[in-house]
Amino acid sequence: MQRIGVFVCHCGSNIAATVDVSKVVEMAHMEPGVVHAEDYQYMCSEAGQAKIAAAIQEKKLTGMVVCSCSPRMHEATFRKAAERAGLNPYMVEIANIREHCSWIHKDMEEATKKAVILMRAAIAKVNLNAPLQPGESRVTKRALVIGGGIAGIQTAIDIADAGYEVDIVEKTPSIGGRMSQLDKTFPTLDCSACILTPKMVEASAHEKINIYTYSEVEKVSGFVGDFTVDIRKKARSVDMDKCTGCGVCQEKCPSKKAPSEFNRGLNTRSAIYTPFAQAIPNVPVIDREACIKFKTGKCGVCSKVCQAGAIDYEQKDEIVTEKYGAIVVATGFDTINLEKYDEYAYSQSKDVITSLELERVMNAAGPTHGHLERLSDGKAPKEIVFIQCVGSRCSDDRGKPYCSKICCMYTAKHAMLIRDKYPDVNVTVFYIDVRTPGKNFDEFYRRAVEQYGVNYIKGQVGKVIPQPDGKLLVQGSDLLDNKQILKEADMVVLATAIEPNPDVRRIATMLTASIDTNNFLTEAHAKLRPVESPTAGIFLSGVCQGPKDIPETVAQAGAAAVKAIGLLAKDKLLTNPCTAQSDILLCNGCSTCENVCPYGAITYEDKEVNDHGIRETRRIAVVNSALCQGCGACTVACPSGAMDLQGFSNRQIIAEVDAICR
Amino acid sequence: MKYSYYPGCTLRTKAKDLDVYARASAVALGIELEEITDWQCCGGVYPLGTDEIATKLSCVRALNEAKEKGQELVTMCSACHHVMKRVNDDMKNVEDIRTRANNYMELDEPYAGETEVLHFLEVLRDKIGFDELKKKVTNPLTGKKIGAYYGCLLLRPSKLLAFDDPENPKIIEDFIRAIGAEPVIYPYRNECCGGYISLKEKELSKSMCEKIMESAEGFGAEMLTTACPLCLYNLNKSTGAKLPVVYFTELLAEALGVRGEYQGKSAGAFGKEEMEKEVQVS
Amino acid sequence: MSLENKEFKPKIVAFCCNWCSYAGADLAGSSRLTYPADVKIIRVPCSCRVNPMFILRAFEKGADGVIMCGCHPGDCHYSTGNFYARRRMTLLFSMLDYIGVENGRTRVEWVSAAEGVKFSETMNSFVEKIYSLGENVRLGDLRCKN
Amino acid sequence: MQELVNRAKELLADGTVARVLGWKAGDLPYNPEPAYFEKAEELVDFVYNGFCGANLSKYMIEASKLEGKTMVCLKPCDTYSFNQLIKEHRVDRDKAYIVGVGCKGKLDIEKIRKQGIKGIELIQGAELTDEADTLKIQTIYGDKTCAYADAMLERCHVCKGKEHMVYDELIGDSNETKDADRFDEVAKLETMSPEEKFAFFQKELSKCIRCNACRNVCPACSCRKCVFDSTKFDSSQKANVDSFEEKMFHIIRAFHVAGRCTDCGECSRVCPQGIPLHLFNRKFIKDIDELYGEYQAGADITSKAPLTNYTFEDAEPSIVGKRG
Amino acid sequence: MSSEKKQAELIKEISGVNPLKCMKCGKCSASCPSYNEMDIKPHQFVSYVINEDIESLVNSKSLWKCLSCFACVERCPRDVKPGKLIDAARQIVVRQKGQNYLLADEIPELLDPELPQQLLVSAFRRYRR
Repeated sequence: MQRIGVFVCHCGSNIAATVDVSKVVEMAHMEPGVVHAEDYQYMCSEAGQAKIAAAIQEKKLTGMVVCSCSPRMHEATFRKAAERAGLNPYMVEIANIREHCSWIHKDMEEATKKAVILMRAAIAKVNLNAPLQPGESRVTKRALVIGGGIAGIQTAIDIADAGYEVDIVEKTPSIGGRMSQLDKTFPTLDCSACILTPKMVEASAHEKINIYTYSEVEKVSGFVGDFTVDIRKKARSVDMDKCTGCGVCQEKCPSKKAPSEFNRGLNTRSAIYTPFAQAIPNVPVIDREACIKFKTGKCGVCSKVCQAGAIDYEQKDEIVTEKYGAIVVATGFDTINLEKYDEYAYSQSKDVITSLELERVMNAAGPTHGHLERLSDGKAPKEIVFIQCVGSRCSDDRGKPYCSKICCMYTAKHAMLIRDKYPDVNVTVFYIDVRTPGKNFDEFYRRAVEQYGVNYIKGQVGKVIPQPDGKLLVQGSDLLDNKQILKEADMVVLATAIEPNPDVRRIATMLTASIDTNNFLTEAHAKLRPVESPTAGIFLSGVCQGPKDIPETVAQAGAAAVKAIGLLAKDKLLTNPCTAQSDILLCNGCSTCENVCPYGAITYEDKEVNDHGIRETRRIAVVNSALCQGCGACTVACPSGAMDLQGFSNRQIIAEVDAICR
Repeated sequence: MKYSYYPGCTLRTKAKDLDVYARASAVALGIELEEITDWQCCGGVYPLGTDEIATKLSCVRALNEAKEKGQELVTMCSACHHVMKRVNDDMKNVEDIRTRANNYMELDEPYAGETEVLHFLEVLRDKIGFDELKKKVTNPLTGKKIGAYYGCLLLRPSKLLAFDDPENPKIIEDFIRAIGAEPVIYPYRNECCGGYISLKEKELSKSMCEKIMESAEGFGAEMLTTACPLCLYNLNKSTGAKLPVVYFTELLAEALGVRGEYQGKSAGAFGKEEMEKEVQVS
Repeated sequence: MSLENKEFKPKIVAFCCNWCSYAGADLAGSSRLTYPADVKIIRVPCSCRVNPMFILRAFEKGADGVIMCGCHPGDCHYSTGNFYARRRMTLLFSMLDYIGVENGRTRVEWVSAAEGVKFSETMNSFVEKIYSLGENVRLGDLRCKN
Repeated sequence: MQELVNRAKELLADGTVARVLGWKAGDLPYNPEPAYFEKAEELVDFVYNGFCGANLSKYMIEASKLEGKTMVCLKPCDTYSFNQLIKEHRVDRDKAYIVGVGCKGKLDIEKIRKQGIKGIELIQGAELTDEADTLKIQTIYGDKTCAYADAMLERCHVCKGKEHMVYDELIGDSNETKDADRFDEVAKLETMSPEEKFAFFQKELSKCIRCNACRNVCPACSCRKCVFDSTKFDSSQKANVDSFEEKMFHIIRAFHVAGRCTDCGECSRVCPQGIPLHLFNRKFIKDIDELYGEYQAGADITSKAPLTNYTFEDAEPSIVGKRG
Repeated sequence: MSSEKKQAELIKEISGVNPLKCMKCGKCSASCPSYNEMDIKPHQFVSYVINEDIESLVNSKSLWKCLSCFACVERCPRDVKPGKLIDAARQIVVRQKGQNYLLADEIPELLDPELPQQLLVSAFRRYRR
C-alpha cells in the first residue's frame, strides 16, 4: 500500500474562491492510502514546496497528489520538489482543479464536488504508480534553421556566435526573405537593405554557419537532441564552386519573360537569375520552367558566355542527410490571396496594389526604379488612397480573424514617405482603428498626420470602382462624419493581411510541431514559453509563430537562439521514462504493435522464457526506450495487453475511470 | 439531359421573352425542360426571418417534385433562382425549418434539400459548357459590345448561392464570349438597381439605374443583358432605355439561330412534340 | 413521481490527449469558458492510448457519456496516433450503435491546443446531448447503481 | 477419405512428416474431433466427412513447436486462418505440410435436430465422395432424410470459395455452396431501431454462460493469455453476474480480432448456447469493407491490417450516426 | 424582461444575428447604395439593437429604403450582416396589424402596364402582413 500525501493549492483565490479547499482536504483523508493532506495558499511557492518536502520526509510518503493548476503548468515543479525530498518524481500526480474546475465553474458546491472527484482519480492513479528512472540520450551539437529571412539569419548568427554549428535551409535562391523586399523600415525610416545586407554577409561569412539556399527540408526523424533531417538541394543548374557571380549569363539570357518573384510579379526577369543584386550566394539559378534550353533543347547561351564554365544543365537534385540537436523554424509569411476581396478591384485594375507591391514600386531596384507611378499608364498619381485591414480581423471565411499587426505602421510609413518625396500628392487612409503599440510608434503615426498632412478617415471602404478614364472611385464610410464618401483616386494601396508561409503546414507535420487554426505554429506557453514549440527541441523564430514587425522578430530570433543554445550546451538529455514495455509472458510476438509504432522503437527478439515452469523460446517484442516517445499506440493495438505504457498503464487509467464513475 | 423547369410568375406574363427564348434555345441545345406541374409563385423575395415557414412552402413543393422525378431544378429568373436556392439550403441545413416545413407538407418521404437548383446560366456553364455552346452557335453576334448586368440576386449571398465571384463575376461575360459577342466589363454590374423599391421609391431607384447605365456606357457597352425581369423593367423604365436591355435568353436564341421563329409565341407553343417538329423544320 | 423528481446528473468521461486537447481544455479554463461540471477529464499521452476497454469500462461503471478528444488529423504530436485512434473509435462506436446503444453517448472531437472555444463548445453540446438521452441504462453494470 | 489416409501413410513412412493432424471419429456419428496421428496404424481412426467442421489451423500454433513437420488437413476456409497466423508469426510455415482438403459444405447437427430428427444412429451421405444431395439418417424412430443444403452450417451458405490460400498439395474436390450474402443478417440488424437492436442482442447475449468455447476455438483468439484472464485490465476472472459482462466480453473479443478475423465461423459453430457470435465479427468486417476498402484477413500474408493502417481521409467516427 | 429588451431579443431571433460581433468598421455603410436616403445608417442599426432602441428603428424610413441587395451582407467582415437586422425590423412592423407600408388603395396608381408580377409579389411580401 502506498503512503500518499495530498496537497491542495488555493492558488490565491484562483482556486479557493470557487472550490472549498478545506472540504477537499477533508475528503482526501477518506481515500485509501492517504496518510497526509493539507492545503496552502500557493503550493508552487518556495514555502509550499517546503511543506511538501517536510511531509514527504515526516510521513514517509511513497506517493503524492497535488490538487492545483494544470500539470502542463507545474507538474515539473512538483516533481522536482519531490525529488529533492527523496521521492521518485514519477510518484507525483496532479489533479487539475484550476483550469478544469475552478476557472470554469461558478457554483462552489458543484466545483468542490468535481475537485474532490478529480482528486480521487489522481489518488487512484498514484496508488498504482511505480518509481521510474529516466534514461539518457545524446545531444548532437548542431542546429538547423529552416528559413533564411531576418528571423532565420539572426537566430543562426546568435547560435553560431555561441560556438555551435548551424545550417540554414532556405527555399529560394538567396537568403534575405521578406525584409530584402522592403524599401524602408519603420519607425526610423532606415533603408531596409542597408541594415539587412550586412547581416546576410555576416551569416554567409561565419565559419560556423553553412547555408543551403534553393533547398528544402524533405524529411525529419528522431527527437530532441538527435534529429535526422534530409535536405533536398534543388538542382541550381549552376556550379556554386565555379560561378564567379559576374552576371553575364543573366544579361545574355534570351528568355526574359518570367515574372520576377522578388518584385512580386510586377516586372520580369531572365530564366537564369539571381533574385536581386545583393543576393547571397551571388550565384544564379536556372528556372527550368522558363529556360529555352530546358523547354526546347536549343539555346545554351548562358553556357557559352560563362567564362568559368559553371553552367551545368545536367545537375540533379541532391539529398543531404544531417543530424541536429535542435531545429528552429523561421519560415515567415506571405500576404493573403486577394481573390475573395474583389470589391477592392485588385484583379480588375493594375492601379490597385498591395502594400508589399508598393514597397517594390518605391524601391530603387524595383520595377519603376523607385519612381512613384501608376502601373497601368506610368503616370504620376495625384491622389492615393490606402485601405487598412484588407483581410485582417475578418471572422467570415474570406479573411483572417487576427490583426496582422504591422499594417498600421507600414501604412503610416508609406503615407509619410510619399508626402515627403511628392508633396503635391494627396494621401488618404481609410482605417478602422490605428494600432500603434510600440516604442516611438504612435509618435510616428502622429507625425504622418501632423507634419505630413496625411488624411486619415475612420471607416472602411465598401467598393473600389474603376472609371472609364482610368481613375478609381473609392466608395467608403466616414463614420465620424456619418457620411458615405466617394473619393476619386489614381492609385489604391491595400494593407493586405499576412498569413504564415503556406509551406509551414508541411514542415509542422514533419516536425510534429502543433499549429493553430490560422497555421501559426503554437508556442509551448503563450506567456512563459513563447519561442518554444510544445515538441521538445523545436523552437520558433519570427512570424511563423504570429504576426510581428522587424524589431520583434529580431528579438524573438535571439530568444529562440538562446533556447537552442541551452539545449546544445548539454551533453546528455534525460529521456522521458513514460515509455512502453512489453510483458514477456503475455507477448504473442504477433508484430501488431510494431506496425503502429511511428518511431520504429519496437523490434522482436527470440527470448528464453520461463512461463510457470514451461521453458521455451519465444518471439518477444522489445521496446527501445531511447526511441519510444510514449504515445501508447502499441498498447491498444496489442490484443493480449502485453504492451503497457509506464506512467499511463492500463490499470492506472482504469483506476481513474473507476474513480470518476464511482 | 432532362430538367425540372420552374418558370415563375413573371415569365408567364410580363417576361414571356425570357421564357420563350429559353425554351427555344433549350430545344436547339438538346435540353428538355419539363415544367413542374402546378408550380406556385416563389414569392419573389427570400423571407429572411429565421421563423418564416409558410412563405417557403411553395418552393419546397417544387423542389420536392423535382426530387421525386430525380431531376435537377432549373430556373431562368434571378429572383426565383435566389429564393429556390436559399430555401433549398434551409431545407438541407437548418434542422428547425426542415422539420417544421415537412410537418406542414405531409410528404411520403421528408424533403431534406436533395434537389440541386440550377440557374439556366449554370446549366450552360456547368452542364453544357461554354466551349460546347460556342460550337452550337450558328449566328454569332460578332462585334456586339454587351455589358452583363448581374444585379444582386444572382450573386449574393455568395456562400449560399455559390454562383460566381460576387465582386468580379464572369459567367455572363463568358456567355457573351461564347455567343460571339464582346463583353464589356464595368464596375457597377453587380450593384443593385433598386428593383425591389421601384414600386414605392421611384426616384431612388431611378438614380441607381442611371449610375449603372452611365457606367456601362462609359466603358463602351452598346446594350445590356440580364437574367432578371425586375432589373430589365427597372433599367428600361427608370432610364428611359438609354441603352437597350435584353434577356440573356434572347441573345442565346439569336445566336443559336432560333429567335425568329419563336418571336411573339407563347409558351404554349412549346409542347415537346411541337418543339421537336419546329426545330427539325428549321 | 420520485424518479422524475430526482435530478439527473450525468457522469461524463472525457479522454484528452496531452498535447492538443488537454491543452485546449486548459485554454478553455484560462479563458474562463464554462462548461458543465459533469465532465471529468482524464489525461492520456495521445488519443491512440485510449483503449476501447477504457470506454466500455466507463460505461460499465455508470458513465452516461464518453468523449475522446485528440489533435486534428495530421497534427498528432506523435504523427500518426490519432489516425489509428480514429479507426478504432469509428469501429467501436459503430459496434455500440449496432447493439443498440444510443449513438449520442460516444463522440470523438479533434481539438487543438489553440481551440479553447471549441473545447468548451464541444463539451457544452455533448453534455446537452447526454441530458437529452438521459441515464444510460443499456450499458451500465447494474451493480454500480443504487 | 481413403486417398487422404493413404497419402498420410506415405508421408509418415518417408519421414516427410512426424505426425498427422486430422480428425478421428467421435462416440456419435456426428461428432468427429481433431486428433494427432503419429503412426500409420493409428490412422484407422481417421475420418474426414461433412461433420469435420473444426478448423485445424489453430492447432498448428502448438504443432509448430514440436519436432518435425506436421501434416495438417485444411479446408479452403481454414487456409485463411492459417495465413493469418503466418502473418502474425504464430505458426511456422516450414513446420507444416498442408494438405488442402476438398469440402462440399460442413454440416450442423443442430439444423438436423431442428427438423425433428432425433435419436440418430447412423448418417449416410456426409462423406466427401458421396454425390447424393440428401442425407439418409437412421434413427431409433426409423429412417429419415434431410437435404444436404438444409443441414449445412450457416457459414457454408456464405462460403468464401473453393480456393485454398496456402497448401502443399490438394486432395479432393470442393463444391460451390454459397447461396446467400454474408452481410445480409448484419444489414438487417443495422436497419432496426436502437430499441430493437438492443432487445435482440440482449436476448442473445443473455444466453452466454462464459464457457469460453468461442475463445478457445477461434484461430484469431490465440493470445497466450487472454486479457480477460490477466490482471492487466482489472478484468480477470470475474463472475458473469450482469448483462454488461457478456457485452463487454463479446465486444472486446470481436474488437481484438477485428481486421484479423477471417470469418471462419467457428465461434458460432461451437457455441453451446447457439448465440450467433459471427454477427459481431461480420459487423466489423462489413464496416471495414465499407469504410476502409474491402479486406479479407488471411487472403495474403503481406497486406497491412485495417487497424494498423490509416489514410488521411478516413471517415470520422461521427459517420456512425450519419449512415443509413 | 422589459418590452424594449423583448423587442431587441425578437430582432436578434428573427435575424439570427449577434450584433455584438460588430467591430464598427463601417463597411456596410460604405457598400450601401441607398445610404444617402437612410436616416439611420446601416452601421448604426447594430448600435440601436444593442441599445435596445427598437422604437426608433421601426419608425425609421431606412426600413423602406433598404434594397435587400445584400451588399452589406456579402461584405461584412464580421458576419454581422446589417441587412438581416433591417429585414427583421421590417418584419416586426409588417407583422403588426394595420402597419402595412403598402396599402391596397395606393396600388393602382403605382402600377404601369410594363410592371412585372415579381415586383408586386415581392412588394406584398416585403411590405404587408
